[in-house]
Formats: sequence, C-alpha cells, structure tokens
Amino acid sequence: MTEQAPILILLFPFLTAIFVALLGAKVPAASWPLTIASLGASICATLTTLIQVLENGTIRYYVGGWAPPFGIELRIDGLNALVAVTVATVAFLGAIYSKDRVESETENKGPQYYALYLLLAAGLLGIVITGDAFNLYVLLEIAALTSYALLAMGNKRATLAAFKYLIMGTIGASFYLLGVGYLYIKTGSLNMVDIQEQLIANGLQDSSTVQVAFIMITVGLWVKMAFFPLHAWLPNSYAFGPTTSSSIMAPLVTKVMIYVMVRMVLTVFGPVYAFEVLDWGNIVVWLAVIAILAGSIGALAQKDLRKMLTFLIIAEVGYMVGGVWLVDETGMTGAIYHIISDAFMTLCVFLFAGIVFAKTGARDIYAVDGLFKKMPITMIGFIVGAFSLIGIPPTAGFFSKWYLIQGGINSGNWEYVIALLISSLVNAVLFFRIIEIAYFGKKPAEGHIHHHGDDHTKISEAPITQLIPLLGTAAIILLIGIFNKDLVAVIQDFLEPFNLVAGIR
Amino acid sequence: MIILIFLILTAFISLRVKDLLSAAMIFGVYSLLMCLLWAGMGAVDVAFTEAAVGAGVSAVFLISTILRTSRRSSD
Amino acid sequence: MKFLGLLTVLITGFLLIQAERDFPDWGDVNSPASSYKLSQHYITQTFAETSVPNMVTAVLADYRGYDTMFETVVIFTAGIAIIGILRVFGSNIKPDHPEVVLTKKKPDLIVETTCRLLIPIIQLFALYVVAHGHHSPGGGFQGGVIFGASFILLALARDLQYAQQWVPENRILNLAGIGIFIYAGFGVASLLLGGNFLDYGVLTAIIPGDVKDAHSHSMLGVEIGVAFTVTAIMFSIYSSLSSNGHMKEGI
Amino acid sequence: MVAIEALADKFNYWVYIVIMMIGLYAMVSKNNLIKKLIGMSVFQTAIILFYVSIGYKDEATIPILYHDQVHGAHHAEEGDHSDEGAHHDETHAMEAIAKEATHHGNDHAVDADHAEVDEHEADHVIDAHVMHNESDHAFEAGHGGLDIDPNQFENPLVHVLMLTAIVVGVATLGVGLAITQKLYGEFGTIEEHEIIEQLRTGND
Amino acid sequence: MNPAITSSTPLLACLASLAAVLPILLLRKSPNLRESATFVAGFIKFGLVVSMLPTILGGTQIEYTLWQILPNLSIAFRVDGLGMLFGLVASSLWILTSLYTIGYMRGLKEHSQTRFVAFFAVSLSATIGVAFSANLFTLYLFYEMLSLATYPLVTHHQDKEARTGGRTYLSYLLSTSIGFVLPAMIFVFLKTGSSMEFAEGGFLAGHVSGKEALILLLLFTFGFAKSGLMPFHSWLPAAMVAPTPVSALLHAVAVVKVGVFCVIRVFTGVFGLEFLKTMDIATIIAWAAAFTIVVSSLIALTQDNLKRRLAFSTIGQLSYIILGVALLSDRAVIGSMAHIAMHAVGKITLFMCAGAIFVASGKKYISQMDGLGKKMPITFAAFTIGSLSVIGLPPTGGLISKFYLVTGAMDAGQTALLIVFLVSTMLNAAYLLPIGYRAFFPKDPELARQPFSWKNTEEASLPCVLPLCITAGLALVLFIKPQFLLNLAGLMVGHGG
Repeated sequence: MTEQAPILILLFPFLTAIFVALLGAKVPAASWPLTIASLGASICATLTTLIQVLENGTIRYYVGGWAPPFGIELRIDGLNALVAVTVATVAFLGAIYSKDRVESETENKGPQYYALYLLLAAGLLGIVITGDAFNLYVLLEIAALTSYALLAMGNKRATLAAFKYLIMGTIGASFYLLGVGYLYIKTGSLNMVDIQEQLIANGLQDSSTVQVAFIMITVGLWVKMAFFPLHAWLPNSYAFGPTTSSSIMAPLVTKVMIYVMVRMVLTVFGPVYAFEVLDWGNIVVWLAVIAILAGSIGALAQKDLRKMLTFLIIAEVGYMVGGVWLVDETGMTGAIYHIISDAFMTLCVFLFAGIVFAKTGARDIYAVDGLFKKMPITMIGFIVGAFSLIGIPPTAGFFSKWYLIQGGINSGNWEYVIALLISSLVNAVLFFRIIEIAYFGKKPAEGHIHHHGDDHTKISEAPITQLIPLLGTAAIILLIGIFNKDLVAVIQDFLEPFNLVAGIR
Repeated sequence: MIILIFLILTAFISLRVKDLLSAAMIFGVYSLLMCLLWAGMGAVDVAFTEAAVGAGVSAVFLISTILRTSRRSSD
Repeated sequence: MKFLGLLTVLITGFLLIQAERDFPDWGDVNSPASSYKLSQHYITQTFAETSVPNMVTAVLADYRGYDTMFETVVIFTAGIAIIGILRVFGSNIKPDHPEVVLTKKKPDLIVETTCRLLIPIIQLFALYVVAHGHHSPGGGFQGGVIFGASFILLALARDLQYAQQWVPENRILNLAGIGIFIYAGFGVASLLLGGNFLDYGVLTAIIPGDVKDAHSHSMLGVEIGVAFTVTAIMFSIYSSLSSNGHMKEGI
Repeated sequence: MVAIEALADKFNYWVYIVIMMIGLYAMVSKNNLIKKLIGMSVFQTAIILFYVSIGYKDEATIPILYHDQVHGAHHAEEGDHSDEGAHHDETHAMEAIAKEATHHGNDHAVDADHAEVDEHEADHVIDAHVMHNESDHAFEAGHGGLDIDPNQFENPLVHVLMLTAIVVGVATLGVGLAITQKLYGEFGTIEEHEIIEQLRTGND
Repeated sequence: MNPAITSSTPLLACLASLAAVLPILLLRKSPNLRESATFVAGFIKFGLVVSMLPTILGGTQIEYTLWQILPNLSIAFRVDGLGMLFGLVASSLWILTSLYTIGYMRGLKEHSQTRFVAFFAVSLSATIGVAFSANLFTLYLFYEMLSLATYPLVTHHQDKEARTGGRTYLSYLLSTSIGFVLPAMIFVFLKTGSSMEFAEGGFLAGHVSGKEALILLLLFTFGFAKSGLMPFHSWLPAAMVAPTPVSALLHAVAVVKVGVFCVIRVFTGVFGLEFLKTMDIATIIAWAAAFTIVVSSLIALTQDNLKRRLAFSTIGQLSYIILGVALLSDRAVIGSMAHIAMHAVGKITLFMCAGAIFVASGKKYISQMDGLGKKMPITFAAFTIGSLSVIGLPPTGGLISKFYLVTGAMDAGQTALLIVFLVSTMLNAAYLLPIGYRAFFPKDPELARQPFSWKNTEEASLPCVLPLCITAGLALVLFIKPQFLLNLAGLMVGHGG
C-alpha cells in the first residue's frame, strides 16, 4: 500500500470528515476520537511519503491512472512532502486542543466543527500535494469555505471579519483562477510541470499575457496569505474567531499559501522567468520590508493578545515573501524552512492564547497576569514559542532567521536584513512584555477592567488535552531547531536543480 | 453581440438598483443571458448548469436571504 | 472606499487589458489551448478510451475525476458550513428580528395543483439529465440541482415544513454524505483492486464488460453520487437560508 | 466599422473585462453585504465567460459526438468503418489528417513515459495502447478519413473546469449569504458601515 | 596551531551545573539538601575544570564537537589558555558565591530561593559554555542563554524596581546581540564560508575589506554589550536591583566578564591581532574604552549607593580589559586577560562586602557607612583589600595586571592612553578608598570616639563572611603567585608568558 500513500494523506481526513458530519448528529461524542484518529493516520501517510521521497526522489501519482497532462497528478517532492508533514502535524495538534473548547466556543456545533476542521485539513493537504494548477484552485476553495465557516462560528466581530475574508478570499482565489486561465490560453495545459515545459518550448518569455498571469497569481496568493497591504481580513478574523479555529488557521492557511507561491514561482513559472525575465526582486523585497515593519508596528499597538499575534503573522508573511524574492538559494531555503518553523511557532503561541482565554476569559495581554505561578508548565510551552518568534537559539525561529539573514546579505538586500532584525527586536519587546506581566503578577496601574476579577486566584494548570499539544509543539520547535541541518538538507536537495543565483551580487 | 451588451447592462443595473429584490431578479436575468451566451458558444453543459444554478438556485438563495433580512440598500 | 474600489478596478483593468493584447483571436483553432495535445486528446480519444460520447462528462468524471470529487466536496462543505454558521439547534431559538414579518401561507389552489403536476415531471427530467449525461448535456450536477430545485419548489409552494416531511434534515445530510461515499467508493474500490485512486480501468474485476465499459459505468456511478450530494445540499442550503437556521418556517 | 471589426475579434475578451471590473468594484466599494455578494457572483461569472471563450472555436460544435460518429467508431473497432464527416471539404480533412498523425505520435510518447514511471499501472497502459493501435489501424487502413477532427468540436476541458467554477461560485454565495444572515441577526442591518459603526460605539 | 586532544571534559564541565538543576528542583522542599546539591555540582565542575589545567598549561588544547547544527557549523568546545583562565575563575568563584548565597538569602529570608539557585546554576553553565566555545556560533549560543537565564535572577524581587531594571537589562542585552552580533556573525560566516572556529591569529584576514572589517569590529565590540562599553552600559547599573549574590557573581564575574571575554575572543580569535594591526582599526575601540574608563570613573565618584558605585567602577574596569586588547601589543593583551581574573577576585570581594553590609546592617548608601568598620571589621578589611586590588595597588593581584596593561600601552606607543590609565587609577582610588577609610575613621567625632571592641561587632553570618575573606585572601595570593595566570594568558599570544 505504500505506493498509495500520497492519496491516503488526503483520503483519511476527507472521508472521516463526511463520516463525522453524518454520525455527529447521532453520536456527537464520537467526533473527536475520529478526528484524532484520521489525522494521526494522515500523519503516518505523510511520513511514509516523505520517506519514499527521500529514498526514491519525486513521487508522481496519477489519479485515475491517466498520465499527465491528461489526468491529474499528485506530484510530491522534498518541498511538499515536508510541508505536508507539517500541515498534518499541526492539524493533529490543533485537533487535540479543540476537545475541551469546541462546545463552549461554537455553540454546541461540535460535529460540524470537526467536519469542517477535517475538511480544512484535507483541503490544505490537497493543495500541498497536488501537481495540477486547476485542482489547486478547487482545493483552495474547499480550504477557504471551511475557513469562513470556522471563523463565522465565533463572536460578532469574527462574523464580520469572516465576511470580509470571504470577499477578499474570493478575490484572491479568482485572481488565481484568472491567472491559471491566462496560462492555459497560452500553453493549453494545466499540469504545473507541463505548463513550464510549454512556456519554455513556446518561447513565451515576453508574452504580456504570461506576465499578467504571473501578477494575477502572485497577487491572488498575496491576498490569501495576507501580505501587507492586502492583509485587512486577517487580524480581526483570527483574533475573534473561536480559539480552536484560529489555532489551526493561523499556523496553516497563510503558510500553505506561501508554499503555493513558492511552488508557482519555482515549478510553474520557473526561477529563470520569475526572477530574471521579470526582474522585480527588489520591488517585492521592499514590499516585504514594508510588510515586516507594518506588521511589527501593528503588533506593538495591540493590547489584545491574539490580535497582537495576528499582526506578527503579517510580519512573518513578509519574512517569507521577502525570502523567496531574495533570489538566493540560502534565502529561499530560509523561506521554506520558515514555512515549517513558523507553522509550529504560530501554533504554539495561538494555543497559549487559547489556553489563557479559556482559563481567564480575558483577551487582553494583562490576562496572563501572574501565570508563571499558576500555570508554570503552560508558560514553559509558551516561552519556547515566544523565544522562537524572537529568534533565540536553539529554537527553530533562530535558524530560519539565520538562513534568511544570510540570504539577505548574500543577495545584498540590506534593507531586508535590517527589517528582520528590527522585527526580531519588536518581537522581543512584545513577548517580554507578556513574560514580564506573567512573571511579576502585577495588575496594571491604570485600573484596567478585568472581566474575571476575583476568580483569578482559582486559575490552575490547563487540562491535559491543552497541555499536550502546547508542549508537543514546543518540543517540535526545539527539535526542528536542533535538527535543522537535516531539514535544510532536504530543502537544499529540492532547490538544487533550480540553480538559483548564489553568491554575493 | 446584443447579448453581450445586455449582459453588461444587466450586471450594471443589478448593482445600481437600490431595491435588493429587484437586484436579485436582475441578477437572475443576467445569469440567464450568460447562459444563453455560453450555449451560443457551444458550452452546453456549462450553460445548462448556469441555467439551473445561476438563474435558478442562486437567485432563490438571494431572495430567501433578502426576505430574511432587509430589502433596502443604501447603494 | 469608493476611491479604493476605483483604484483597484483601474489597476486590475489595466493589467487585464495588457494581458489581452497577447491573446490569440477569439475562436482561433490554432490557439495553444485548442491545438495543444491536451484538449485534442480529450476530443479525439475520449470515446475510444471511455466509450462516452459526451466529452465533457468523460473529462469531468474520469480524466479529471479527482477535481470533480472535490467539487462535490465543495458543495458538501458549503452545506455543512451553512449549518455550522446559521443552524440553531434545539430550544435555543432567538425570536426573529422584528422587521422580518412572515405571514403564514394560505394554501393556494392554483399554485398547489400546478406544483403537484410539475414536480414529478421536474424530478423525472432530473433523473433523465443524470442518467443521460453520457450522451447529451447534463450529468450529476445539473440533474442534482434540478432535483434539489424540485424540493425547493415544493417548499415555496407549500411551506418548508411540508417539504421537510418528505426530506427531513437528517435524511438530507445522510443523502449528501452517501453521495460522496459513492464517489469516493469508486476511488477506494480501485485502490483496493490494485489501481490508483479513481482508476476505473481496474474495476473490470467487478463491473462486467471491458475496460471502456468499466470507465463508462463507473462514470455513471459517480455522477449518481454527485447528484445525490447536490440534490441534498441544495435543499439543505435553501432550508437553512430561508428559515434563518431554525428549520421551522420558510419564506 | 473597421474599429468595431477589430474589436469584434476579441469582443468577448473585452466584455469579460468590463463585467469583471463591475463585479470587482461592487465587491470592494459597495456597502451592502448582499450587493457585495451579487458583485462577487458577477465577478466569478465573468471569469467563467473568459474561460468559455478560450474554448470557443470558429465553426466548431458542442463537444458531444454525433450519433453516426459514435456509430462509426464502434464500427472502426470491429473493422467496419463507415465513411463519415462528409460535411468537411477535402483540404480541411487533409490538414486534419496530418495533424492527427503527429498527435498520435505524441500520445505514444507520453504513454511510454507513463509506463516507465509508474510500473504498477502497466496493465492499464497496455490497454490504452491497444486502443490507440486499433484507432491507428483504422486510420492507416484508410477507411475514408478520421474518427474525429479535433477542430470540429469545442474544447471540452474548459467546460469541465467551468462547471467546477460555477459550483464553487454557488457554494461561496451560499456561505456568504449565511454569514450575512448571521450578521443581520447580530446587528440588525446588512450595511457594512452601520455594522462597523455599531462595533465602534458598542462596548464589545 | 596548537596540538589538541579530543575529550568530553569541557562538555561535562559545562553541563555539570545544568545537571544540578534537576536535583535542585526536586529537593526544593529541603533547603539544606538543595544547597548541598549545588555544592556537589560546584565541586564537580571545578574539579573538571582543574583537571584540564595541566594539559592546557602544557600547551595542548582540548576539543570536543557536540553536534553539527548547521551546514558547516557545529556546537563545539575547545579549551585554550584564555578559556581555561576564565573557566577557572568562574567555576571557583561559583562555589564561594554559593556559600555566600546561603548566608545572604537565608539572612534576608528571600522568597523563591529554589528558582534562584536553579537559574544560578543555569547561568554558570552558560558562562562555562562561553569560556569553552570553539567557535563564534557556540559562543553566541551560550551568550544568549546567559542573558536569558540571568533575567529571573536580576528581577528576583519581582517588584516595580526589579521590573524596570530587568526591562533595561534585557532590552540592552538582547537588542545588541540580535541587532549587532547576529548580523555581524552571519556576515562573517558568509564571507569566510568557514566554520568560524577561533584560530590563533584569527580567520578573517584576507576575507574582508578594510571598511567591512571596521564595521564588523564595531558591531562585535558594541554588540557584546555585556562588556559595558559606553554607550551600551546602562544595563549594568540597572541590573543592580538584583540580590547581591547575583551582582557579585554575575556582575563582577560571569556576565560582564563574558562580555569582555567575547570581545577578547573576537579580537584574538576572529580578527587576529596581526590583522588588526595592519588594518589599523582598533584605535577607535581603544578610544571608546578610554572614554568609558574616565567617564564611568567620574560617575562612580558621584554615586552614593554602594552597589551603584561598584557597578560604575565595574564599567570602568571592564574597559581596561577592552582597552588592553585594543592596544594590540602582546603585553597589553596578557594584561587584559589577567585582569579578567584579578578584577573578578577584587570586585567580587567588594560586592560580597556590600551584600554583607546590607544583610548585617540594612545599609545601602555610602553616606550611612560612617564608622561601620568598627561594627564589621572583617568585612571592611576585606573591602579595603578588594579596593586595593581593583585600584591596582600592592599587595594585591590587581597590580600585576595593571602593570602589564601599562607596559603594554608603552609598547604600543600610546602615550595618551597611558595617561588615561594613570588618571583613572587616581579616580579609582578616589572613589573606592574613602569608603573603607571612612568606615574605620568616621568624620563624625561621636562615632570616631567609640572604642573598638570585638564584642561590639555585628558581622553577617558565617556563610556570608567566609567567602569574602577567601576572595580577599585570593587577591593577596594572586599578587604573590600570578605566574600560572600569566602563563595561561601567554598561551594566547604565542609564548609562555
């Protein structure tokens, strides 16, 4: 069965989702174990695939037995095997966390929640493993629809934000679709690899249609990943949606979109076209710099814990977009490595925010007041995530910054390096502010109104279903930090054939 | 050609008109025109689907929401 | 906001016009999209490989069957999503917003009779559209939507609760799920028989006939699955939207 | 008139841009949520129009084989191919023959790749081969022309894609409407600025 | 290249205190057992460090590669003369400070002692890690670890003052290390493509242009802000909110010395003295250090809070060390390295005295200490010895290192800087000596007339007083037997001292 592993990655969560939706009406209690089991199985499938890729190189799985370009193929190489493992693992951890929170945060719609959750996971996994540009669009829409619903289950603000997200997300996806249409009109193909072959074979380097296709796809994905000026939908939706929803969406949705962008740049258009024919690297890096700074400044201005974290996501998106456009192998490595590490870092801090919200019922950063005493284990988990976002060794975040900065220096994009450093410092300020509040246990002098008041003293350690994912994530952050060499070796193997410009300009 | 011009007109009007119920109806007309256009271009399956989905079900969804919420629109 | 919208539109429009300069002429048979082996293969080989004359059906359900499965899932997702967003379970019913005044429908003889006559015909036609999708325009989606529309018509003509007597909420969801299970079932069956996912060719082991027939029959099967799901979800969405999630009374 | 002629070559392509921009403008700048959603649908249909336009070919018909073609193809397998496609003029058919021949060559190449890459599908590939050989055989035997002329039919692929896009569109519309209803239940209005105003003044 | 052997002793020495964290946490219910765990770890650590001493003195280095964490980059340990010197100082003083901690913390009945002791142990691991790092990357790793591990120590009181102090502390240290050192390190990594192993004579020569070298040097020197070079010095006075054992060990020995240690490493191991000489870029650092020395001494004069005065004194003394290496002459560099040890011993004595005074009398301000020498004669005697050592007067070890520094300045032909040395020595004397003097010979005739009697003494408890006596004794011993320190330092500049 191992040669069927690629499709099983998807089938487990996807079929279970439908099963959960049907069974949920009668046996709601079965939803959670089924979710966990299917995501666990999916992790196994992704790992099997990863091992196969490492052993035998790229896997091409022809769905329906039709050879591409006639049929749809799942094309798994080092890059998406890694991302798939990440997606499955994050989804798994997030699902464990959901157990105690779903009922209270989604108005007793547990089964629907889990069904949508699994469909989101399936959609994201599908996006990651597919090798067909149009198939990607369909899965993009599955992921998007589930996201809208998962967010709209939250409070008033989240509902409005979900609507905004729906509009923006549809614009983004439609731009993508239009871009694929332009590629199709010029090449006649939908298979990613085949598109690139046709682009080269037909000499379409100068075609304005292909250029616009590139812009449309990139901008569409930027909308979906909340790249700075196009980020308006993100902060409120992740900050006010159910914590369970944001704990899977915040780490995964933007990261998967970045993966798609990398895929488009490298596999569909090819680095030569994306970076040399269209020499926009510097402009995009500047945009990324603005995004990083804007995200950091936005985060500084927030008093709401989760909203602050959402602005950090925007800054991190800037990291990765910039990293891709540094046009440097190390920078690209850093960007891809950051996709993985950032997924776990974001998961870690969002889980923490969720736990704090669950325990105190408060959203602002003063909710962590004195938590070091009351929930030391939770805080340890959080500190690992926070350190990683700041970039303190040996957490994963440090190493992604290491590669990204290296790429920035290598390609001479000093503005990017400086922006990264500033953002690290801002992260340090942000997280030490939280750590300080948690450590000193002082109420703010201004007499800030707390929703919780006296029951503060009753707060104790989080339940085990919330601790396991938090600590698991923290452990993974450390592990992928310490073993980053192996991870990076896989990424560099993947990048090698693209022959990205290396060396100092 | 005529269809195309009408298409632009209906799209424009459905977004201009202040009464949402009329907007939904005109949107249905727009979909139907679109469906005719596609049928003319030989895309029968697409036209068929659009006739059932765009002009039929979408319009019904819109109308049921409008009746459940509010008919007026500020723009 | 207006300014922003205008700006977006201008920039995007400019880009699209730029792109359009390089398009092949409309209807040009030599454009890459038409002359590339991909579409030509579908046109010339479909019948030989699947014995389905309607290329759209064949491409939809076979060559790109994976897409279509997820297309069905999109519909299903929408159904679940809308239930997740709107549905109010049990006694936790908030009063309707006062602005929404819904009058209880009086039975109307003309409407009712017309519907009584029309609905079976519509449903029959829907079945025909599903079943005859191999040879004429149509297929699971179109048929499913029409079938779903017949229930919507029923709900409009009488009221939602009446229609729900025929298709209660739970049964509707089960139907939708079964539809996807049918679709995926063909895929899983081909997995189990040693082929790739959705590789209908290997189903000759359980479907009589040669490889082409296996393709053709499996396509019919998945189209039926699609029809199930689409029927169910269309009506489910309608019931949720028209009753504001209470499933009590429609519009 | 000349200008219109020039326009007409790509007229569909112009119209889709206009419609799309109308939809996009509505999505970005309308205040009413339902208006936004209608704009979204218009926007998506415009893209569908674009795709369908790609698939259009002059003098081609709907992508469903006629009965006699089907019939003919059946016969081809049995070695009894009837003469069809009489409505084509001679030169056209010749061109098509040439094209078809190269095209078949391509197919084999691809299938050979296929066999190499994915061995466990070998059975299936061989089946496909057999079928190709049969049709080639029919063609080489010169039973009065081709099975199918690719230029005779619209491109079916874009139709398939657009079926999917329509379905996605209606699904998104449905979810959007559901969110609108929920917002109306919470705020009592479906005007975006009024909702934002409520959030700002409200003590949420 | 020196001969080297592979052994895991450096790693074990580094981990010894880290491993102690677990028993410390487990034994939190019984303070005595907990403290003994610390001592056991301390002695093991010291033993391990000492066990390597003969090998190092013999001119052989000890290497150990733990883990290759990045392509071409490993976490690796290497013990050489400088590392040995610093490791010796840190590990020996830890034992004494642990003893002192018991007296101080219990004397004041501080809260959360377990946390305190545990983080203390972690900090020590980081310090030894820095001392034994084989490359720039490992150095950076432990440097960051030290910054973070000391944060809970600095903010131990968890009050408003501690919060502000801790905030300054971390913001200075983290912003400089992330903002300056990290990019500089990555740049070096990119330019050389090497594993950034410290090498005798540096590894940067030939890889960078003059301008780049200057920028890198500035980034590194100011980036290691633990060295307290102005203008990045404010964290040090701010960190004085910490309990005194922390100030004593960390801010006289571990943290600040890690800063200057890193600077020395960068000068000797990364750039190489020869390279710096040819580039002629170290002068600017020398002047920055000279400026810091004078200004901080002047500020110290104005401080009334004893710990703050000592803090500014530390800033000045650290800059001696930096100035020493920046002079680039062999003798000055040896002086610098020796000064790490000499100043550590002297300054820790002073801090311990300050703590002992606070424990016994609750007095923090110098103006309150008039005549206190009669109540705490031992403490103030030790204080005086410490002062002498810091100033660089006989019969203390401070003289030796100052001597080398001054002669080194002469070698380098920097007369102006020589004057700085001399002036600052005066200033040192001016701000340190009066404290001891006034304690024994108060201005107030009332106090002066009080007769001295051993019976009237109110010394702090034994665990408080004993360590400071030992360190004061050490300061004296180092005057007589400085040779092995000088030998260790000499190893770094290519001859046996």
